[in-house]
Amino acid sequence: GDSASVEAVADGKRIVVIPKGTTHVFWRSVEAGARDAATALGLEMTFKGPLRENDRATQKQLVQQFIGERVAGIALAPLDAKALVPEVLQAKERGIPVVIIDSALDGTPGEDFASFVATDNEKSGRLAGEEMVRLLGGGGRVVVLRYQVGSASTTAREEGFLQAARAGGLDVLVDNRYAGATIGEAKTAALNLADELRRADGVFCPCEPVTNGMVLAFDQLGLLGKKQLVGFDASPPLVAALRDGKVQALVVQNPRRMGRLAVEHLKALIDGARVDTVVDTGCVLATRANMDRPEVARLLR
Amino acid sequence: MNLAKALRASGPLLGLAAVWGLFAVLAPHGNFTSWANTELMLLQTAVVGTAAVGATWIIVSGGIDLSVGANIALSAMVGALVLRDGHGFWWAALATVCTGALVGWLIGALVVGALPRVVLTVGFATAVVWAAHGMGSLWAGCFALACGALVWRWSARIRWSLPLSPFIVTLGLWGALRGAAKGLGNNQPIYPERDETLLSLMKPGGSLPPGVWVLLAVALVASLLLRRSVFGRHVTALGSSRETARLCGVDLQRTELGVYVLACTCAGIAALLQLSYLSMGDPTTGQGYELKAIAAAVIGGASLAGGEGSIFGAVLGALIMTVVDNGCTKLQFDNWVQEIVTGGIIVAAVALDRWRHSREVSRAARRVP
Amino acid sequence: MNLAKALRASGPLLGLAAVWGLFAVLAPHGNFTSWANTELMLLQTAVVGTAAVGATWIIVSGGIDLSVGANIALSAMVGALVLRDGHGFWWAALATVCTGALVGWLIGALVVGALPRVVLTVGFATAVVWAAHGMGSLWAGCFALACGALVWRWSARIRWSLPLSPFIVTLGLWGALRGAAKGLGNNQPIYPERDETLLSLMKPGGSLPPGVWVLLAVALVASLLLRRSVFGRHVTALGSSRETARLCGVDLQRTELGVYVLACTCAGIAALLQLSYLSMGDPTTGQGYELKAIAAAVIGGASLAGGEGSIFGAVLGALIMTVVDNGCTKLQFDNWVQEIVTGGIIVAAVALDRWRHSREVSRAARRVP
Amino acid sequence: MRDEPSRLCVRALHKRFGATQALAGVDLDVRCGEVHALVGENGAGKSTLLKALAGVHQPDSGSMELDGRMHLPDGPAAARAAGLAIIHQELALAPHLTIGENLFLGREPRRGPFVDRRAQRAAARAALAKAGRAHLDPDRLLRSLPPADRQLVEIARALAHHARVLVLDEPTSSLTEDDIAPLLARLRALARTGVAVLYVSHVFEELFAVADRYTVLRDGRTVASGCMADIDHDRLIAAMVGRDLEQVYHRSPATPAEVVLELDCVAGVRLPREATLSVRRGEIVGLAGLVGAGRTELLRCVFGLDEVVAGRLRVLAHVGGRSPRERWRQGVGLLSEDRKQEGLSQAQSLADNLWLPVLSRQACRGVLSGGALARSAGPWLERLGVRCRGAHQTVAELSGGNQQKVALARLLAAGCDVLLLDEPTRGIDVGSKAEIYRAIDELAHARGAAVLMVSSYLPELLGMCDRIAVVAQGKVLPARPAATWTEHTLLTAMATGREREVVA
Ligand SMILES: Nc1ncnc2c1ncn2[C@@H]1O[C@H](COP(=O)(O)OP(=O)(O)OP(=O)(O)O)[C@@H](O)[C@H]1O
Ligand SMILES: Nc1ncnc2c1ncn2[C@@H]1O[C@H](COP(=O)(O)OP(=O)(O)OP(=O)(O)O)[C@@H](O)[C@H]1O
Ligand SMILES: [Mg+2]
Ligand SMILES: [Mg+2]
Repeated sequence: GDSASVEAVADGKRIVVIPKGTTHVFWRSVEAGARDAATALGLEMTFKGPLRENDRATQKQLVQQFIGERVAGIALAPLDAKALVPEVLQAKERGIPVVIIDSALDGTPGEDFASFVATDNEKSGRLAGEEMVRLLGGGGRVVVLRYQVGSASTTAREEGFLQAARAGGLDVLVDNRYAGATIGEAKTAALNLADELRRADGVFCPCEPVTNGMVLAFDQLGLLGKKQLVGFDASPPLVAALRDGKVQALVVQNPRRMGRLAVEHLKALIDGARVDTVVDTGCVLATRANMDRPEVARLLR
Repeated sequence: MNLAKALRASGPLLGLAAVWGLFAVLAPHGNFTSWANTELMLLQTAVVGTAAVGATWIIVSGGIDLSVGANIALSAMVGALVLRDGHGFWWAALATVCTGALVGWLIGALVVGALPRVVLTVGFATAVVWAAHGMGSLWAGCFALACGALVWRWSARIRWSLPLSPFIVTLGLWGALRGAAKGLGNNQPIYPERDETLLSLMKPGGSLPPGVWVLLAVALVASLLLRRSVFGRHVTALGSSRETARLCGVDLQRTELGVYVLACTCAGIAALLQLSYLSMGDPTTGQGYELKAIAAAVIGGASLAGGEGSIFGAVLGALIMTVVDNGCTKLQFDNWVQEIVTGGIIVAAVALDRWRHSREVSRAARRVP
Repeated sequence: MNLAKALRASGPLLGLAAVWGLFAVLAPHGNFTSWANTELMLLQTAVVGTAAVGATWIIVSGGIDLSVGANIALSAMVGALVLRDGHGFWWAALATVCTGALVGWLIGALVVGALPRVVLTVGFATAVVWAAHGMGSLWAGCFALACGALVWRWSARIRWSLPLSPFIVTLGLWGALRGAAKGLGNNQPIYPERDETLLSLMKPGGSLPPGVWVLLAVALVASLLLRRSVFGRHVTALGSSRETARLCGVDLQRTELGVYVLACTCAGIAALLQLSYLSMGDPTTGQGYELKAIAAAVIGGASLAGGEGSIFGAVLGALIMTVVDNGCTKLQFDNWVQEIVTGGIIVAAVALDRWRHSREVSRAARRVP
Repeated sequence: MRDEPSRLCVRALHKRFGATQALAGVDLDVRCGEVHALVGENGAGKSTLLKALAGVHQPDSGSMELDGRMHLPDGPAAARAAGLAIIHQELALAPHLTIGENLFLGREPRRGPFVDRRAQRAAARAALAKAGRAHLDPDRLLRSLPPADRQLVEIARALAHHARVLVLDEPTSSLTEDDIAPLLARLRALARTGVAVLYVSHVFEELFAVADRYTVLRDGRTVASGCMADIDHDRLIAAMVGRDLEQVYHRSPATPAEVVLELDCVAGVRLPREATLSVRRGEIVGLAGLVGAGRTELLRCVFGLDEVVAGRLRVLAHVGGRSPRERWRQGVGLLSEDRKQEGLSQAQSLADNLWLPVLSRQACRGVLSGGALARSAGPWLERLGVRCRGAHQTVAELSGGNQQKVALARLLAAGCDVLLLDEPTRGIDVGSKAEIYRAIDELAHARGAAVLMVSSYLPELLGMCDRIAVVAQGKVLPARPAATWTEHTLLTAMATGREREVVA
């Protein structure tokens, strides 16, 4: 209620978590982790992303507004490495601790902002690439269906994958197509690549909607299980697909941990303690073989 | 006379042939012309094509609908919800199409000026859904629908009317319906159980997928209604000159409401196809479909001033855009090149049509002594 | 008479007061009413507000521009490119605004029917850029501009004209310009060096940020021009009755071309503000701004039928939308609730305006004996 | 006749629109200082000729000379620069601009890039005064004006031009006597200063009052020209129509039956204020009144287009206010005075327009066919002599008078029992008028329809109606048999709004 929020502000207990968007499963898990931690630590948490996915301008507006409201701390998944720098510096000036999550921001963690809690995207891309090399036995043709123009984290994954794939001797058939923001667009983009997909031996998708769209397209083209498909992130249909052998591997991040750590860091910073400046929340390669192991199964839920 | 008419109707067909021929020549090795690829393109046209049929009706009536993308997302979410709750394909299909039609009623009622009645009805129905949502989404929805209908009937005595421009109404709903779609799924897609009937709608197979037949059937019925029924002629008159239609005893309110319900029923059917295409309800789907549907209608010969438009032209217009997307991929153009080419082709298609139109008129002039 | 006029102009102001008051009451503790927050809201209105000024001109002339979002993205990318190449703020600002104006010329030329000349000119200029891009982007651009201008002049003898509807032209450019923006940055944002002048434009500080002053200045000049200049009156006549304007000897082509150039210059200025706001060129920015700008103009009292519109009304309309966004965040609404509320408020604001209008008319009618 | 030099000289002008040959060899001489009447049937090509002069249309062949120099304007601006001012048949005004701005659109007094508003306002006042509307505020928005004032604004625009040639295409079609007489005087005065005036009208009284010479067009050709003094009414008509016209007004004996339209103290939102009137089957009742008296509003109230706020209204057996839709079903039809906006759907075909009110009757098991609609529309168009290529032609391509006939044909085709006619012969030529009068007469007196007819042309009312009622300031005075009225008593009643003085 209202009076509670006043007190929270007065006590320096209100923190905000600003994701890149709100409609992907990934951010849902970040929110869940953050909320658990906030409840445990007695903080009041607001979770608010830009209205339109991938809109730098509205994300900046949000950050500015929360700085204006003098919240006690901000956890931010920046849509852009540079665009949000001024806001983060402004928060620092006002004495509001900022924890950057998920994607990098220009500047030095520990100096320009308090800490950086994220998956190492390039590394996770390489992980996927190495798995693909393994699946294809060191030779073959692959297709990369990119996510969206200008999205830094997925670009890093795509580059990581390409590096590892080329190093492993794979042929890259297509790497200049972008899927678009939604599953529907991804499916259509994938279907338009039908011939390339048929010629390819393996396919990489850098995030959940693309992977989901690719599974749907494979289903339609009758390619499910015939090609090696390495995707990213977990959602119920993808986990089912992994179990059925329709997807060979999923690189799964640890969004709950990311959210939890972000909030714990903020609490520590509000209390004046010190925190690790860079934390890799890690990622795991989930396959049919290991998906029931508790440490993997936890991430797939 | 009939030859001239046929020629005029064939405008978009010529455009399609031109674009298709171009890509067939440029991409000879990408089996662009294969049956499998053709089938794929038809399949990918089904959703936007069906929406474009509705858009054409609205444009002929002199209106516009900017909310069709959001409407598709919302209707598909409702269908996915009903499916997830285990009511089976037919209930889900009904719910999807009905949601589309309901949105049409909402737009139409706001456009004709029944704002107070709409606020009452929607407010009441929302409250009922809220109170009754323990019954399960389908039954709560049906119950709310019944109660809403009662309130709507009862409130007919409220005579205060405030007509709004459809551009504004649907611009508002463009955001609001998408918000509702996101809220319905709690910001997440809804993943129903796998349903074979649903999936088979949009699955390419031996012959044409059922989704394409649905598109053709919708287009045929809509076209017949528009040209041959009294309602259709009234809609054309409305778009051609509102004042004249009123003087001639066309019931403007009922006709306009009818147009939006009918057109948004098409959007509901498109939503069903989209649900089948994605096999899930995605609240972010269909962004930009509103402009695609309008572009298809206009490429097909509709005039945004109202009174003019061809249903099959609109379907061909939608197909042209699919062909461009597909062909650009076959040619391995970069995405940005594809966007430029698509934009150029929209302008070129319309320019071609206008040019043919003007030529035809001057030729007709020369033919007569 | 003047009182009635003032009342009519104050419509959007009343709407703004209503929305602002609502949030001030609902969110008493979120320092919604503080000066810092007000400044923030003004700042966040600057981009869309400036674009809405241009949109109002176009709507008054009876046209529409669906490409303003893409135009902002493209112009900001050009500015970022020039800045990155080290030409400093002023060249970058000039390049940004000029790109906007050039897009306006493109739209206007296509609308008035100079398609063949446009194809020639743009084709030639593109070829020049291609050949000369070793000179560095700025000089290559200037060179291409000069060559393009020559071709345009020279091709004036091509009399073949094919007018197109602005809806279609800008729908095509909606995709094409965004594609160009993406291509310009090779699918990535352009990050120029940090430039203090640029950043200071949109930095909240002691008094109002310069960006807000820019908006006010643009609005003032545009409003004066629209109401008081011969050109502005011709634009209104064009939107009010095209046939009349033609019969009275208004040069339709020049006026229409002028409107689009002028309005898109506003879009160019908006792009400069957006460039300053983001401190980089983002090819995906500005999505949906076209509809926001139109909504702002309509909330501000413009009629999409043409002939009517208020520049300051449009700015207030843009401000209303910012206030809603800001207030919803203060109230900790979910995104989806915010989308529904925003949509509802667009409809409500226009409904309020129409209602006030109709009341005023009927009051005036009663006054006459 | 004075032998003034020829100012405007047209030779063998041809113009074709699609399949229609609108002008097929027009010759015309207009001298300095004369008022020249241009007459012809509907669709004879008068407006087209004027539009060619004004640079709106480019002629296909032939020559035009102005003061001995080639006159080939490539647009309206060029024609105006050459010293030609025109008033178009369909008004050309911008509703969102003020009166002053409309008057000077395209040639505003400037101060740099800005409009010199003070100068414009002053000039506008002067121009309005010339047209007899000195009391209109130049800053008023044009859309708030009633049709008559709009037409006068258009006239004022032409008068303010200081043109060498002034061209008027049916300038008086929405004006009443009060405004017409001063206008004609003004035209005579202008001519005396050396301006050449070309005047198009279907009202012969005006032509004989104002014109020096005439030219007759038939089927796009000049068929006669000469001095007005050398010709009379009947010979002019004969030249126009190509045959003799025995009688303009038809009036068979009336046998009024039961009352089918009854108004009892009906009031609308603004006008009428108090309307009591009854119309019987088999009679024609006329409504006379000044512009703005509320005749149009009265008909609109009856038809359900405007709201009735007080009083009782009975049509046939139906009581109370109803919608246009129900009125058509009850067998009531309205002909609007504003055919461009409201009367006809310009972009649709003649058949579509004709059948719109009764479409469902044309449907065969709910299915309509375009061909059948056009076929069944043919006879109705023929009956009123509409000059067109066929029922599939779009309305916008027809001449003004022929459009009016289509609107009338609609009422006949719908088989209405009660006809509400608002200025039924506006813009219709003399020959066609006779046919229309005969059609109305037959409908009322032979087939037993009730006709309520509004007209600003008093001879028409006196010639056609069985009874006439005067509307003044929203009130309807009791209707009296037409034979008891004269033009003079009607005018007095219209102006004073009192009946007693008329009787006295
Ligand atoms: N834009 C057009 N397109 C096609 N036909 C046209 C056009 N304008 C005029 N016409 C045709 O040209 C002929 C002459 O028309 P015009 O308007 O000059 O007649 P008019 O003498 O002015 O008749 P009225 O007395 O009814 O005004 C008519 O048959 C008309 O149908
Ligand atoms: N002073 C006014 N302000 C606004 N609208 C007006 C005014 N006077 C008339 N009108 C509108 O103009 C239209 C026609 O007006 P007009 O003066 O011709 O009325 P009328 O007397 O009914 O017609 P008629 O010319 O047949 O007598 C009507 O719709 C009326 O509402
Ligand atoms: Mg005429
Ligand atoms: Mg009248």
